[in-house]
Amino acid sequence: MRNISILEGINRALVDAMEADESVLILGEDVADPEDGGVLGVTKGLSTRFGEHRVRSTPIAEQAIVGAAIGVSLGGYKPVAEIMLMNFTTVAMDMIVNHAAKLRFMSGGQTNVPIVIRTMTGSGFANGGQHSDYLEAWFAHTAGIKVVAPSNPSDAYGLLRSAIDDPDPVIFIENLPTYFAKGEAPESGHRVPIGKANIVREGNDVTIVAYARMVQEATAAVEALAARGVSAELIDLRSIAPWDREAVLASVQKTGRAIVVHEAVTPFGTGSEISAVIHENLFHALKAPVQRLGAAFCPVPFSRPLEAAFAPDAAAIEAAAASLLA
Amino acid sequence: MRNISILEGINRALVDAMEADESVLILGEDVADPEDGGVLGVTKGLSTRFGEHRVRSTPIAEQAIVGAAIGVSLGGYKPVAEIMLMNFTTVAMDMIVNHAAKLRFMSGGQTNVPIVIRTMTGSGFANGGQHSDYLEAWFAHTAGIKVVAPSNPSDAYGLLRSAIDDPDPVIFIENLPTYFAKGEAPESGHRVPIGKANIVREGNDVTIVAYARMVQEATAAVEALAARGVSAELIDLRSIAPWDREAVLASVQKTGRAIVVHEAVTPFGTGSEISAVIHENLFHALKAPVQRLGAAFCPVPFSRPLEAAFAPDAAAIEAAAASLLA
Amino acid sequence: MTNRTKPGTTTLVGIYRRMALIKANDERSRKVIMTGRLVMPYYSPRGQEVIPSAISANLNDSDYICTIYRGTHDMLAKGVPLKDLWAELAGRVTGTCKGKGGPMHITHPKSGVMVTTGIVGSSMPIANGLAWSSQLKGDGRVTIAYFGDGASNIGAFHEALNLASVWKLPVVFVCQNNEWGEHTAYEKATSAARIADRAASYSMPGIRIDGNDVLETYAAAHDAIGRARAGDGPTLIEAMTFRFHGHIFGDADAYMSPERKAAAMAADPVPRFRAWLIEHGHAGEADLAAMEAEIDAEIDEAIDYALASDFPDIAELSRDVFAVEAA
Amino acid sequence: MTNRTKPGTTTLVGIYRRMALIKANDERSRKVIMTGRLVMPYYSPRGQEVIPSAISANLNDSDYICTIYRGTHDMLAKGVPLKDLWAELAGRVTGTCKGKGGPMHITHPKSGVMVTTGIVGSSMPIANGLAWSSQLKGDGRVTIAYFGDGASNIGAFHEALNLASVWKLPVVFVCQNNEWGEHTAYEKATSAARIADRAASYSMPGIRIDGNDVLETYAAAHDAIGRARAGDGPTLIEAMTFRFHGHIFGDADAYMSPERKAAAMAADPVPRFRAWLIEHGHAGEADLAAMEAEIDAEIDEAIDYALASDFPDIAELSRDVFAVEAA
Ligand SMILES: Cc1ncc(C[n+]2csc(CCOP(=O)(O)OP(=O)(O)O)c2C)c(N)n1
Ligand SMILES: Cc1ncc(C[n+]2csc(CCOP(=O)(O)OP(=O)(O)O)c2C)c(N)n1
Ligand SMILES: [Mg+2]
Ligand SMILES: [Mg+2]
Repeated sequence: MRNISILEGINRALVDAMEADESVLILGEDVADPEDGGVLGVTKGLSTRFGEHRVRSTPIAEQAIVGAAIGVSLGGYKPVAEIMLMNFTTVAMDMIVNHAAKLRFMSGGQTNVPIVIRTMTGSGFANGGQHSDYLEAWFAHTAGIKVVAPSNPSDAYGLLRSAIDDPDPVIFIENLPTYFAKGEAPESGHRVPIGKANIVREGNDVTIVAYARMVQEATAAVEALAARGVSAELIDLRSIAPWDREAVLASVQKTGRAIVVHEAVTPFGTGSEISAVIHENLFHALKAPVQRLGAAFCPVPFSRPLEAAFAPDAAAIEAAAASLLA
Repeated sequence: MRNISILEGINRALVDAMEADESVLILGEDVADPEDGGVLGVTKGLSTRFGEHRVRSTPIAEQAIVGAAIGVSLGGYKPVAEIMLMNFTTVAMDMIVNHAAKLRFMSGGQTNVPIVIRTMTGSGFANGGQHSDYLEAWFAHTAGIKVVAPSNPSDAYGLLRSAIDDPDPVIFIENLPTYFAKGEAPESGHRVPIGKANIVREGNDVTIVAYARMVQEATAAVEALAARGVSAELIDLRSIAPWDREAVLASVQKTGRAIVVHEAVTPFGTGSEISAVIHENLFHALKAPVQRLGAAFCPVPFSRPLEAAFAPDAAAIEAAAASLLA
Repeated sequence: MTNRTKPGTTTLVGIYRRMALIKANDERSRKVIMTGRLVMPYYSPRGQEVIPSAISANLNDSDYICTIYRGTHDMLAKGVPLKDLWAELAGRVTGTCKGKGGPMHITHPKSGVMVTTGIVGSSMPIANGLAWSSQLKGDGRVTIAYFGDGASNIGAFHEALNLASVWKLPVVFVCQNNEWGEHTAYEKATSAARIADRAASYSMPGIRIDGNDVLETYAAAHDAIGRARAGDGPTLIEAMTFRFHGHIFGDADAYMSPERKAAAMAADPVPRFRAWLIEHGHAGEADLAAMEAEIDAEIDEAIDYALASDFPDIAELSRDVFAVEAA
Repeated sequence: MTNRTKPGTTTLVGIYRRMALIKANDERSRKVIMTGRLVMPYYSPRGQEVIPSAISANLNDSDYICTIYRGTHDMLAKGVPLKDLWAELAGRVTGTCKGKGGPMHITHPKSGVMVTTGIVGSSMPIANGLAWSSQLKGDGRVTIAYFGDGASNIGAFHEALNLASVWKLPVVFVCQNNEWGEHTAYEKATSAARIADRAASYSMPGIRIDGNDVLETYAAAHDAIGRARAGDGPTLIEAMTFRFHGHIFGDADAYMSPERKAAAMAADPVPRFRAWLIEHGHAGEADLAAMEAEIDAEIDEAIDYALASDFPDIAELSRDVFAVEAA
């Protein structure tokens, strides 16, 4: 099967979803073709193919974007709203958290908000403190919203199709530095169920839980560990809310050791939740405390050596695993 | 010493801080006396005493409020901005998270943002889904910002004075249902250091970590447990970011058991962080896994019986402790 | 006023019925809270009856509204049934939202009440989306976004009006200018002399009307709704009115000038329009008295129904969070 | 233009020096990135030189500015030293922000550059606060908030202009209308024919000027800054200009009409003003050539200095997060 990039996987998922269902819409800054189909071309070709009534470029106004997505979904559509970078969700938090996440509950189930919010982030491109944050823990802490973060083209395709199918709001997190990472192309129509992790590699000594770009770092770490005779099991979480407790707990039951890796800062991050749940459920099976590996507790720095040291990398993951097994 | 309410404690802290330091300012919706000193009168008397140039009512525009606070602090002042309810921080997240929290770091230490954001929340007043959320975990997950949540008048006074003294931004969380709860009046000038917990009650069998209104519920639970012969240690965290690891770890080292209680929803809440850190540090000392007690994973419901069942109460805390000791 | 925008007797009496219902319902609400029969935050719309009553006379059931915490009048005028409404206020499972939303979040799609929000400014961006759905479907529906004068200073207002104009959406933005945002007077918060003037920022028609005048409000709504239905885009209507009571039940209004308030109450639009109807031969005193008695009875019945209904089961906490209940 | 607002030779030449510096610095920036000597996101201000150059001629060192990711021109015009700037762009410890902020977050209080932001719209609410501090102190300082045309559609713009007007703050809002917000054309995003017209929503003077015309820009800034200093409140200036290059370095501009772009570049304001200065006897060709050579040398020196400087220590990750470094 031919290889495609994550960016292409996303583009195809949008094309196929729009083709399959007339109610699927796209809105966001620069998303239509007169605007180049997005600053990085993720939505390229869509407005030409499906019309600018279904693929609409918007003003720079994230509250208006998410509000329009919510409203049009109440009117029966399935909009995919793009918030260019995850840090820009900060100007739309009211719409996302107080409205999109809550309308189903507050209406007693009468209305629902089947929207997808695609957003992108990640350190490594020298974009500095206001363009690179991972904020998934905020949304995961919000009842009524789902959060996914694929690490390869096929999952990107399959999770986005599932997110669009989903009757509830989903935050779909893309990673800038791996947009052009290649991988196996999915079959058209492929779905990755939300809430289902992927066991990337089986192993017996330690479980490594990661998602998004950290899966690449963890993969390298797992290979290095294998060379050292350590058999690590790598779980690509893919969905953060809800996350696949069964898969993680089954793995740690087997290995007795776990490391959770993410690019967000460590304190109060998703690693804390996963660590707490593992400890609660496998108190006696654990051979060592769960380790959390997240970014340094600071804003994302600009300077190259600082940025390089900011998020966990393969070496840090390998070292953490080695220390757990020591 | 005479008793005062939490609301009075806050009011006094503001009066004393403004009296002591001309650079202390107040801004927010309805905060000045022509507007009644706030809808609940928390800032009553201040504009009359210190002038409307120092105590300014604002338009309903939380981005403008926090932005003005940031800017005036860059100009050398120490503003205390009121965001009436914690859910309304959602319209000002950019200003709080991308700017207030980051300017010191991004400027390489040249500028700092010594602001306090006072905000109020809490279930129990039938305010429904958009007025009662505890969102402290979001801010605690943000490098560059501190978070405190007092549970009594003296701590409210002392923490607010410390927050105003602090050279960095502090979110000061008030609780609506306990505004009129009485307690010992602090001495004028009293400070509660940020990051320092309060051991409300010493005990040997189990550690209960709580903050804000949950301290009242936990206090009742501790009394009920004492009646059953269980000696519980109650820690009022007071500061959530940074939180007092030393105090919590020392206590759990002694008791071997811990429960963390908060009113925010459990998943990805502050309880997860505290649980993870306890497990990491006291893996061998723990007799049972740390228990997390938070609100039901849903928006705050309106209907009285639902709202009553939403957040943890004394009975739930007591039951959790009993189950840990079983 | 052109003939086209002059309502006939049935319409006028229908508007009055809405107004009388809102007024009676408000009076009962305050009494029910005062006597402790119900506990809820209550934002009285008393004094603002004309606006949604005259607007709704131009709307179909299938048209949408998005309103705010204060919007009981907007909901009743749009047709939310009293029983469902009261059961929600009482937090009962028979309520519009099974008791889970409460007064600030009444939702009743059958009567077109799609969103009620407690966040200042947030009705507008969502209204745009509903209007966009109508534009896509070509279903001819119009969406009304209700909001207050204070809300015209928040970012969402600006973003929403700009988008609505650029996309030419079938939405009408109705600012109920009651001169106060909580305890803060209009002038202290709002830099525009008239909110209607802000429409120019969006190349959108903007009109300030006497929102306590039925004919003027009806005509402005008729024009704006007609424009929206015809595909000619959004309108901003600033309807001047006055809030008779405190911001929220329990607020003693110390910040208001007693004279101004007394004058506004003396000009109460409800009895005024009632008298006008009789004077102009649209209705007789006896007809209206009978209508009012009927309304009172309906409210009684609704409250009884509400208070006799069950509370929702605690299991409701985990329902409606997502489509599929978490295990 | 009154005599009062007509700049003299020194001022005019000073404005040109700023413009020439910005242009040369931009050209070097693009070359340095192209040749791989530096890696950074770069938002070229080429074509927009006049605006901050003419404005800064009306400012003191102690006046404040808040600017945006594109604002290298605003910073240079306000006086950020080249070495400190380049060292920051290179991520070195000798940079304005020890390399921690980078191009989008240049801060240099000594020259009044208080905030540089990457979030559209956010320069304005913070500028208000700085202006409030001046109002409180009575220090006569003025704050300039720079932003783009696209930013005039976001909520923060609206909230900030309203507050500034209600509080009569000494702030000037300068919209650099370069006709594009990223890849989106002005008309597709903005419902007002002129952004300056939006000032009416805030009872604030609003003026659209040719931002590529030095004398017009100088005069408008002079008036607005004078009003602010005198305590007469804020002004909105919409300065028309054009962005010569893509939104960000690497953007090929496919969305732009090549003719429009060619026309704008043909009307390059920098050589145009240079010729005007000579023509009107304010400077000789040789003087300006010498000045330009001097600028080139300064830039060379700054780049060399930057690239020879050390990177910050990894320990910087835990510094400047809070006043006191966490253990
Ligand atoms: C974003 C936000 N900020 C503050 C509040 C608190 N609040 C509730 S109502 C209100 C006043 C709104 O005034 P206006 O828009 O004039 O509407 P009115 O209440 O007069 O109908 C305020 C400040 C809120 N609900 N949301
Ligand atoms: C809140 C927010 N949304 C989106 C972006 C992405 N973005 C960066 S620059 C830009 C265009 C801004 O256009 P304009 O205000 O006209 O300024 P210009 O770049 O033309 O100088 C956009 C959309 C952002 N930085 N912040
Ligand atoms: Mg009002
Ligand atoms: Mg622009």
